This record gives sequence, C-alpha cells and structure tokens, in this order.
Amino acid sequence: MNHEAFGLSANLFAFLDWHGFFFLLFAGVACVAAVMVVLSDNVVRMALHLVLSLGATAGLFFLAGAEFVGAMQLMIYVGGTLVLLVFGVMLTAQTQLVALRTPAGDRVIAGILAAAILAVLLQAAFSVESWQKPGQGVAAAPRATPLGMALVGVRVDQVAEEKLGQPKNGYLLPFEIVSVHLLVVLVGAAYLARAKRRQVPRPVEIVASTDSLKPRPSGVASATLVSGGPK
Amino acid sequence: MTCLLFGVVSVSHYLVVGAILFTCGVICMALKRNALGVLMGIELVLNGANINFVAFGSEYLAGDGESVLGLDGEVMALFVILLAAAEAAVALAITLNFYNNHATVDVDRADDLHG
Amino acid sequence: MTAAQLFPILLGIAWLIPLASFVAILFFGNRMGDHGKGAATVATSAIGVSFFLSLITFFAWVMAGHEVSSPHHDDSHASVHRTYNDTEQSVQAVVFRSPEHGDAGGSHASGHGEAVVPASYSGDWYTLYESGTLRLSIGWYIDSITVLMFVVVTFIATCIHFYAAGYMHDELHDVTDSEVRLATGEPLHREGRFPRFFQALSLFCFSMLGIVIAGNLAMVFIFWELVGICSWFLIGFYFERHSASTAANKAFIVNRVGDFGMLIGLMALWGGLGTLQFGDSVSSATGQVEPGLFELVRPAENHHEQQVPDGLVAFAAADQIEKMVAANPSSGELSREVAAAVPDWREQGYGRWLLFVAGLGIFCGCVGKSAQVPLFVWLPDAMEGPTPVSALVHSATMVAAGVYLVGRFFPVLTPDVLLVIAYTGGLTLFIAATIAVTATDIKRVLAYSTVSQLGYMMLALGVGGWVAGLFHLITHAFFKSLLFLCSGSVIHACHTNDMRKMGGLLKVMPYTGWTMLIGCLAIIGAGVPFVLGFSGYYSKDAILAQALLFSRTNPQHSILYLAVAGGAFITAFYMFRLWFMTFAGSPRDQHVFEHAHESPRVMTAPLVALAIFAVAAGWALPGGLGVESLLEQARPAGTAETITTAGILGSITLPAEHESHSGAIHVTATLTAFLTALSGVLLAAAMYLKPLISPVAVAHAARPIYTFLVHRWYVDELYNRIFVLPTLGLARFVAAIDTQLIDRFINSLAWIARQIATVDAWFDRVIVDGIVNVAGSVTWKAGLELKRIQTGNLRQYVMFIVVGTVAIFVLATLLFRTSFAG
Amino acid sequence: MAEFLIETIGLPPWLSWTAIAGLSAFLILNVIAGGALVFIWAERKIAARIQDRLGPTRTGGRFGWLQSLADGIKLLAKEDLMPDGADVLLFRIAPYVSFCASFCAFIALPFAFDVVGQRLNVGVFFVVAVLGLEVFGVILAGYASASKWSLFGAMREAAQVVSYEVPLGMCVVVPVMLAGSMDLVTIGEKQAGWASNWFIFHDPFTFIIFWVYYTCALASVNRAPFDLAEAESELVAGFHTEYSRLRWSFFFMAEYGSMFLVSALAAILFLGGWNGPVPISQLLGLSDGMAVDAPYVLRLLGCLNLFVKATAGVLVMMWIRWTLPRLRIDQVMTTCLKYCTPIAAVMFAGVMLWQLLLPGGLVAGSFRNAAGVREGWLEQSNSGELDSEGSMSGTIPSRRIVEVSR
Repeated sequence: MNHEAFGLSANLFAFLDWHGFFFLLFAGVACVAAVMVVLSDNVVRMALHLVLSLGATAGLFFLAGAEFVGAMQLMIYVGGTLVLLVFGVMLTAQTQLVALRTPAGDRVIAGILAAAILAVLLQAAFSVESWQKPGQGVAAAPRATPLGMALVGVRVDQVAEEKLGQPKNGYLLPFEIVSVHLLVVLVGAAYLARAKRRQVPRPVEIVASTDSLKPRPSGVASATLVSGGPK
Repeated sequence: MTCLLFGVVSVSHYLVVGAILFTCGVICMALKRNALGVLMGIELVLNGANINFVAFGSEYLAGDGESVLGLDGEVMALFVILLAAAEAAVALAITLNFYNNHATVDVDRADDLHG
Repeated sequence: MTAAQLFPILLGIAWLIPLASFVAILFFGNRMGDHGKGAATVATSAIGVSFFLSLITFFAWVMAGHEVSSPHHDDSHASVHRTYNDTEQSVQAVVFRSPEHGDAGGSHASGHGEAVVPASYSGDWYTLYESGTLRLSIGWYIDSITVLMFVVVTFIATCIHFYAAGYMHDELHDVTDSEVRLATGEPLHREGRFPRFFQALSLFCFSMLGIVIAGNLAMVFIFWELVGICSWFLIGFYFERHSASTAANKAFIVNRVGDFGMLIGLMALWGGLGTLQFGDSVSSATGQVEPGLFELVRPAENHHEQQVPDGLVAFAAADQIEKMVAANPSSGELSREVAAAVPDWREQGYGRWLLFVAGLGIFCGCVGKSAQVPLFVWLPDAMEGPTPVSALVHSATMVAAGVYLVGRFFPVLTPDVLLVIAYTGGLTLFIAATIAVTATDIKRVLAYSTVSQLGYMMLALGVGGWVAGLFHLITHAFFKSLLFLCSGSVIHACHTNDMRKMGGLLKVMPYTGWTMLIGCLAIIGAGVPFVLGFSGYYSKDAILAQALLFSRTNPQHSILYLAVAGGAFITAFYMFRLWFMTFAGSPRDQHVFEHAHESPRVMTAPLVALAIFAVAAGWALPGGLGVESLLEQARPAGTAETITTAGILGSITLPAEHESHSGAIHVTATLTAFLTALSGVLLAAAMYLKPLISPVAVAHAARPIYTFLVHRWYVDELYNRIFVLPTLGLARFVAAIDTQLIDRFINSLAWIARQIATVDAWFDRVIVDGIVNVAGSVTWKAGLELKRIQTGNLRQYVMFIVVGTVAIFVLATLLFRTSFAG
Repeated sequence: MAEFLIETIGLPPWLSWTAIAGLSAFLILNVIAGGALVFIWAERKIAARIQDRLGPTRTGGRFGWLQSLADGIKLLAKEDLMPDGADVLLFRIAPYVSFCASFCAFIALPFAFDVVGQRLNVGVFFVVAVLGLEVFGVILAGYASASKWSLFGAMREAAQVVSYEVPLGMCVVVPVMLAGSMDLVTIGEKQAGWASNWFIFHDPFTFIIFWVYYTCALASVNRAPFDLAEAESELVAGFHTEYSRLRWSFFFMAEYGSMFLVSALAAILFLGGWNGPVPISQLLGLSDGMAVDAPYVLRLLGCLNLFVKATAGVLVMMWIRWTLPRLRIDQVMTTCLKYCTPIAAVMFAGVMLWQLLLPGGLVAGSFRNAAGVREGWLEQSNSGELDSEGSMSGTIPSRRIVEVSR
C-alpha cells in the first residue's frame, strides 16, 4: 500500500490502468462539476459543484505527483470556497430570494464565445508533439522539500546545473511579496467589510424587476432560505 | 485521447481538463448575475490555469524525460492559489459592500459608472 | 612639571578666561542680577583670575632664573642648559631657544658666548591649517616681555574693571542721554547697557592677551583685528551720539589703512619664507625643528647677525631662477644650484628690499594701531568712549600693542626700517605734544600726551633702545591709565570735560588730585637725579640716553635727540598745565565746583593701586629683579652689539644699548631730562598757578601758531581734503554712472522685454491656446461618442475580454503561422 | 504486503494492489465505525459517572456494552424523514460529504511505523486539510434542511471551524519544524526512544503548544465546550435537527471519527506516536532499531500504543464535555482570535529560537536516541528527497529504503 498502488508501475502488464482510471474519474468529476457550476442558478449548489470540481482538481494534482500543491488546493481553495459559500448563504438568505436569471441572448453569445475559446485552447493543447507523448511514468520525486527550499531561495533541484547560488533562481522574493500581499489583502478586506451603518435597502421590486420572479411556496420561514431548488 | 484506460496520461490530457475548466469559468463570469457566481467563475479560471501549470511542472507526465517547467510549475501554482485566496477575500469584501449599498448582489445593478 | 610646560598652560588659561566671561555675558548677561549687574562681577573676577595666574607665571619665571642676555656674564649658561634639557626630555612640541639649542638642532657651531639667545618658549596649541611648510597655528611665544605684559595688562585691566563697575553704574538703569536729541527735541531715553560694556571689555582683554602671547604673525594679525573691533565697540558705546559713532568708524577705518600695510608685510614674509612663526617650531608632520622668523633672519650660524633669509633672496631672485630653469630644466639639480647661488645673490642685495618692505609693512600696522603720524588722528576722537575704555584701551594696552609688536618683531627689522620708525616716532611725539599744549578738553590732553608718549617709545625702538622703548611702554601703561582714571573721576564729578570750567578741585577730591599729581610727576619723569625717581624717570632717561647715543654715533640724525628733549619739556608743560587748571587755583565755575564730589571707593581704590605702581614700576630691586633687567632677558639675539650697516637709507649705526649706560651719555641724558622737565613745570606754574604770564597774552602774541595748534595742525582738515572729499566725489561720479547709464540701459531692456512679452502673449492666447482647445474639444466629443460603449455591465466586459483574447489567438495563429502554445 | 501477494501467492499485480487498497479501506472503515460504537458507549458511561449515574447497565451484560449497537439497530429501524422544502440533493449527500471527509483523513494517518493507508510526504498537511472539509457537509446539511435551527448551527460551525483552522495550523507546524518533515511517519519516527524524545517534552514551548493544539482540535471537531453547532438549548439539535436514521448516524460516525483522528494526530505529533514511553523493543533487543524489518508484532505493538494514546485523548474530550459549560459564540471567537492564535504564534517563535539556541535539546544528544540507525536512513531518505534526480524519496516503499541504507 504505497504510491505505486496508483499505477506508477503502469509499464507492467495491466489491462486496467489505475492511473488512467483515476485520471478519468477526477477529470470527469472536475469537468462535470464545472459545467454544473455554470448551469445551476442556486448559489449554494454552485458552491457545492465548485468545491467538487476543485477537490477533483486536487486529486488530479496528486496524480500528477504534486502532492503539496494538491494539499494546498484542498486546504486553501476548498476552505476559501467554503467561506464563499457561507457568504453566499448569508447574503442571499437576507432578502426575499429571486433567482437572477440571465437573458437568453446572453446565454447564446456566451455559448458561442465559449465554443470559440475552447477551440482555441484545445488547438493550443494539441499543438505540441512532446505534450502528447505519454509520460514515462518515472516515480515523481516528492516535491515538498524542494518546494520549501525554493521558497526560501535555494533550488536544490538544480544542483546539477550549478544554479544553486544564483539568487534569481529561488523564489524568496516572490514568496515574501506574496506573504506581504496576503497580509495587506487581509487588512484591506477587513476594512472594506467592516460593519457600517446600513442605509435602508432599496425596495425589492427593483431587484425582482426581471421577469423571473418565481412563485414561492407560502411564506414558511424555511422557504426564504430555499433558493430555486428543484421542486 | 485514445484509450485512456490503457495508456498513460500525457500533458495534453491535463491541458484539456484545464481548458474545459477555464472555459466554464469564463462563461460563469459572463453569465452569472450573482456576484458570488462571478467570483466562482474567477476561481474556476484560476484553477484551470493551475492545472496547466502543474501539468507542465509534473515530471511524471513529462512526455520525454524531464518536465517543461520543472519545479517552477508547482511554485507558480502555489502562488496562483495564494493570490486566488487573496482575491477571494477582497472580492467578497467588495461584494459585501455592494450588498450593503444596493441590497442586492446582482452585478447588473452595479452600473452606476456607465457612460 | 617643567617651566616649558607650566608657562603655556598658565598663560593659556589666563588668556582664555576672559573669553569665557565674554561668552557667558554674551548669552546670559541680561540675566545676571537686575539689569545685568552681575556682569561686572563676572568680568572682573575673570580678569582677576587671569591676573593671579599671570602673577604666578611671573614669579615662576623669576624663580626659573633665566640669564640676562647681555654680553657680560656668560656664566649662567649651565642653568639655561639644564632648563633646556628639561624641556627636551619633557615636551617635544615646545622649543626652548638657547645657544645649546643650536647644537641640538645641529645647525651651528657652539661656543659663541657673546651672542646670547634670549630664553623663550614657543609651541602650538592648535594647528588651523598645514600643508608642506605653510602652517597656520594658534601657538605661544613666551619670553620675559610676554610675562611682563601679561602681568601689566591683566593688572591694569583688573583695576579698570573695578573702576568701571563704579563708573558705569548709570547704565544699570534706564539712561537719559542729554547729548542726543531726538527729532522731537527731547533727549534720548534708552535702557542701560551695563552687561554689554563688560562683555566688550572681556573680549578686549582676551584679544589683547592673545596679541601678547601670540606665537606667530598670523595669530597676531587675528587678535590685532579683534582688538580693533573691540575698540570699535567701546568707542561707539554711546552709539546714539553722532560724535561717538563717527569716532568709532574713524578709528576703525584709519586702522584699516595701517592693517593694509601690515597685510602686505605678512604676504611678503609668508611668500618668501613660508612661515610666520616667531620662534622655532617642531612640525607635527616631520619631527624635526623648523626655524622660525627670528632664526631665519638672524641665523645662529651667522652669530645672530641679521641677514636676508634665503627664502626671501630666492623669492626676490625669481628671474635668476627662471634663467637657471631655462639653462637646464632638471629639477633635482635646480634646488642644489639655487642653494649654492643664494649667498652671492644675497651679496648682490637680492631680497633686501623685500625684507625692508616686510618690516615697513608690519610697522604700518603698528602706526595705525598706536596712532603714529600720519595715522594718529583717530586716537583723540576715540576719547568719545567711556573713560575706563580710554584708560585701558586707548592709553595703556591696545595702543601699546603697536609698540609691543615692533619690539617683538625687532630682530626682523632692518636698520632702515628702524630709522623710519625713529623718525615717525620723533615726528609723532613732537606734533602730539604741541597739540596737547592748547587742548582744553582734559581727556584730549591726555590723549595727545598718549600719542606723544607712544612716539617716544617708537623713537626709542627706532634708535635701537629696545629695552628703553618697552620699559617706557610698561611704565607708561601704569601712569597713563592712572591719569586717565583720575580724569575720569574728575569728569564723573564735574560732568564736563572742559578744564576751563574746573579748578581748585583738590580740596573736594583729594584722592583723585594727589594720585593725579603722582601720575603727572611720573609722566614727566620726575625724580632726584641718580638717586631715586618715579617710574617715568627711569624709562624716559633710558630713551633720552639711547637717543643721545644714537645722535652721537650718527650725527646726521641728531635731530631725533632734539625732538626727544623738546618733547620732554612740552610734556612737562602741558601735563602740569592740566593739573594746575584742574586742581589748583580757585574754581572757575562755581556751579561745577559745588556739585563736584570725591568718587566712590570702588573708583578711588584703583587710583591708589595704580599710583603705587606709577611710582615704583621703574625701581630695580636688589638681585637684578626689576622690569629693566627682566626685559634684558628678552633682548633679541644679536641686538646687544653696535652694528653698522650701509642700508638703503645710507649708512646707519645702531649703538648697543648697554653703551648708553656709560657715564658720559647717562649723566648728560639724565640732566637734560631733569632740566627740561623742571623748566616745563616751572613754565606751567608761571602761567597757570601764579599768573605771572597770561596764557591769553601768549595766545595773542603767537596767534598764528596758536590757531594752528588749536586746529591740531589742520591734519583732520587735510585728510578731509585729500581723502574724504575725493572719495565722496568719486562715489557721486560712480553713482551718476549707475543711475544715468546702467539704470537707463536696464530699463530699456525691460521695455523691450515687455513688448516681446505682449507679442508672445498674443501668440499664446490665439495660437497655442487655440490648438490646445481644439484638441480638448475633439477629445471631449470623442469621449461623448465612446462612452456609449461603457455600459457598466460587468458581464459584458467579460465578454469583451474573451472576444479580445480569442481574436489575439486567432490573429497570432494566422499571421505568424504559429500558435501561442507552440 | 502487496509485494507479499505478488511474489508468494503470485496474484497479478493490479489485482493485488486492488486487494490491498480495498483491504486497507476496509480496515480504516472498521476503525471508524467500531470506534464510533465503542466511543458512544464510553461516552454514555463517562457522562453517567460524571453525573453520578450508572448509565447503560442492562444491554449485553452488566456494563451495557452492547448499548450503542442497539442504538444502531434502532437507528436503522427509524423512519427516514425529509422536511418539506428541503433541498433534496444537498440534504441527501451532506452526511456522506462529512463522513467522506473524516474517512479520507484517515488515509494518510499512520497507525504504526509504515502501517498507513497511503504514506504521503505531506501527510500532516493533507490530514488537516481534509479534516477541514468535514464542516462542508455540515453546512450543506444545515442549509439543505431548510430550517432556521439547522442554518444557524451550520453558520456557527462554519465560522468556528474556519477561524480555528488558523491556530490549529500554527500548532501543527511546530512538530513539522522539529522533525523537519511533513511526513507523519517521519515525525513519529523522530520521537522514537524514551519518552523524553516526545515532542511534547522537547521544550517548554512545545509543552504549552500541545494544549493549544488540543483546544483548537476540540473546537475544530466542535466538541464541547465548542459544540455550538448542536447547542440543544438554543438550536434544537443544530445542523442535524432534521436528520434521522442512517444519515444521522453517518454524522455521528463522522464526528467520532474526527475526534479519534485529531487525538491520533495529537498523539503522533506530540506524544511520540506509536513509540511507547520506554523503548521496550530495543531494550529486549527485539529490534536493533530496524523497525523496518522488525516483526509485525512490533508494528502491532505500535498500533496498540497509538490506539491507547488516541483513546486517552478522546476520553479526555468526553471528560471536558461533561465538565465544562458551553461557550457563547463570541466567547468562542475570542478564545480563537485573542488567545489561541497569539499564544500559538509566540510559542512557534519560541520553539524556533529554542531550536536555534540549543539544537541538541536541553540534554545534549538526548535527541540522538537508541533509534539512531533508523534515523540514519531517515536522514538518507530526506537527503534523497533533496537530491536532484529525485529517484529516491520518502514515499518509496520501506523495503527499498532499507536496501539503500545497507
């Protein structure tokens, strides 16, 4: 029970390749969830699908041997989206909730654009030979320590190329910048979101002015919380 | 894309997944009128980019021996994640402000600055 | 601690303490007591402490037992040698000059007993600037004159501080100066300036002591100017009075004239010799001893005979050196060749003029400072200052500084210069004395007597009476300050300077009267011939003797002796004229007489103290302990012998001073002095005590001479014509050029500029602004059109972005036939 | 073990890998479920004792040790309710999300040396991250069950867990720093030897920070006194008010599972993991420090150690629960932001300085314990992580590592 269980030794005879299987699984989950995010109107549903998609992506990272990034993805991204979710619920649960439907025209245009950009990206994805060659299946070296070293400015993975000493090799400066940036962002967010004297919200009619105000079940307390869930 | 079940995955596969996520994110941004939806779209986009980074950085997927980006790919992915978190925080704060002022999270209502 | 270490420290402290009190009073003066009463205490105690330290130094010097550098008795070399060794072991920076010093310096063959070097200590406290041989430093040159001058100056200054504390008490509260009328007609009413006075006084003491202790000419010059500025402050103390301010300016400007010459002398010396140090100094850069001015001019290997120093010779022979350079431009050779060639250049007389000019220049400074002809006009006006100032600054110390400098600089002065000095002194003493005869302002009389006494000193120095001149300087300092203080006390009592309003004051103010009598006796050199006398008796006799000797040795200059003798007579006359008019007889002005009163203790005590010294300063105590013998210790090397030189002004013989002690000369001189003085006194008595001869009648009889003297030889008017009026005319002319030509021209320029500006403004308004406005309006319209695109719809923007991205991709792929990813 | 299957029995590799994976999954599942049963029973008894009661006595003998089983059966028998207007999908999947989260966390949790579902070299990180996902299910449940109680409970829990992630992470970083690796196995091995090698005894700061960690863990699995999510006095039962039957039991299992998980994590990070206070094995000479080859007996012994420690932790949690009153939400936040976080930060700095100033620990060389040899290969594997080819690494099976080290 170790890494190879995920098929790092795929060159062995196997008619079922666990690695491929898990890749298909995660990739499928990620893509489907992403599509679902686009399709669903309910914020909480969207968040759920988003979390699924991100989690699956984390799985993909693990498959690709980037364990640290995967764990990071799980912790920060999923945590972050969790907060997103909470906010979504809190905000949308406040007012009488209306599904903000987008006009059909926008959907069409967006679909066309999506097709175009997807085409472009796919063309780019398949434009290089070496990218399509199947991986050699080398046991990926765990990257935690080299990552840590790189973040403090030493590239142990480049000892071979004697670039060890070169300062601009490491990531010390970007790391510091990012951390300061995070701090600033935290302060700024706290400042932006600080409790202000709420002026009376505008009447809801304007919000609901779009033709998509759904008839809601009789005003049960719970009903206020249920956005356009499938009924 | 042939017989994934029987072949080892290559970089391109990851790129495809990244592309799909990216596209979904873009559409999400373009379609959702809910500010939080837009945020989620952004997260998706960043995530798609991340997948590409990791794919290029992964040695395991490297078609011929060594990977394109090597360690840099993962480091960049890390930075992208961090910045995404930061962005989420600020964007949420902004959304909250917006909600405080307009009593809604409908981005179409945020056109006070239209020409 | 050896003497060599002790003296600089003691005197240095004594020198700096007045500075401290100056700074203290400058910053906290007004906070000392009410109206700064404490300032007097501070300043007085400061100068008192320096007096105390100077006394200690004095006794230390006497204990050190330096030998008298006169040709007879060479026995005390051993002691000198010992002292020298002490210094040698103790401090390197200090150079003690003595014959053996030559051996240590390895510069001359020892054993020249007859040319004895005076005991002197020189060294530097602080080096301002040093590069190569050029060196500016704050240093000391201490010999017996220095010590003596310290004692004298600090003592007199102390007395005068005490005196002034009483004299200036008006300044303690608000003053109503009746001599200044405001435009509205009522007298000026101002607040007192008590601290200011003592602040200036302290600064003056500091500067004066600085001159005395200075180790090099540059330092002398610095403090020279400092005393100048102090005297400016003090003369102009009542600067609201127009007379006072003009007098201050006059003193300062006239001194400028002299200092200009002094600067020339300094430049000549520095340019030629590269050093201004008096004594030898140890350079901090290279440990060896660098010769000072004295060593250079009177080198030891030359038996201290005066000669033109090599530097000056080379300096003067620049053209020769250029020839050499032209001959063979290899520098290494050059220096040696020059060194070789210097002696015969000296024979050819190169550099003699330079030395002459240098000495003359320095003397110019002295002329200005100690009020010699032709620059003596400022001193009488300087009496506008408060009387203590006149006593300290303008009789005892500052004006004596010129004489002191000549004495200090004596070794460098060539006989020619000395002759010039002698004649200047003679002229001065005669003119001043004659003017004093007719003056009626008590202080002016004293001022002119000061001038003439200074003339005496100068003359004495000029005829080679080095000791005589300085001796008279010291004694004169005592009795002249005494006289001034007395006059001050008189003025204090009568509130007027005019002797014609006084008379019979002896009864009301006995202290002042008797002490002033002592002063008068001292200044006329009264005494029982060959037995005992007032201080003036000794010094004046020495001068007379030296002058007599000089006129004997070179008869063509015998007029100098006549000047001296006549001066003695006139001095006696006008001094007793002053005393009789003031104290004797019956009061001429009852009103003044009734208000007259004896001055307070604080003023009379200094009078008594000074009177004692005025009597006894000249006495020689047993054991060679007297001013004269002390001065002998400082006699510059090589000036003790009779020297005959064929100078620029013809051949001159400087008689050795000790020869003037020889019987014949001495007796003659003493008797002459006695008789002249006696006759002067008798004449004065006849005219003013017992009206045998009526002064008015004399004035009538000799009206032209009388008016001539009353108008002070018309010197002021002369200067006014020669200098002032032309200067003003020139100024007017230049001003006219300025207003008529330059201003016109500039105005026309401005006018042209304005015309151009109008055109430019039109261009700016119409064309430039037009373009800008057009651009602005175009942008505005474009903005109006374009703003439609900005719908403010977020999702639309996203779509725009996507479209743009895709477009870029496609374009890149199509145009560059490559995909971004590839 | 997989090698064992392949080489001796000769199964095809894929099948053997699958089998092993399934086996480990099964084992972990049983650990959770069985643990839940035991813990529920234990909690009843402990609560009873603390409240001076007897607790369950009848069911299955006089200790009532079958009580929780009976409860399970009752749960299965109950009716499956779903509130009207609930978001059906979310309502359904919420419990599974929670359970999966706490189950996935077990994957990277070593029970003894190399007895681990999947040895990740970012093990600690993984565990903490996945543990954070558990609350996700809770929120979904709270939202989906369309009831104010549930929603409030969920919100509280979300806020609480998200904010307690911060000090928790800080505390976890300390052992990582001490061991120089995020691999749980490595961390555990570093503490081999006498009890003095346990990180909790490494220096005063670690001792303090252990308790901080314990508090934060308590909060992040929202046990009392931090159990506002199911504050029965205010919110009927918090987020699982509307739940019943098996879904509810999944929540329960998830909770107890994560309790056990954090306790086990505490044990591994601070309490020496599977190493007993006394290094019996090498005292007996059973192993010359080669836990790699040491007979499986030793590994079982290690598992026993870990279970004992973890169980002790869980029991303490129960003890606390029945002793301390519940905090208000603001007090919870205050505890986190004003106390735990600063203390954790300061202790972190303290440990860092300690490491700098006396690297050997107080008693020099006490860190170089009897398992020096084992540390030897740990060093090697770490350096292997460092070296540029990346051919060798901590995640390569222990067998290979041993070969390398010999």
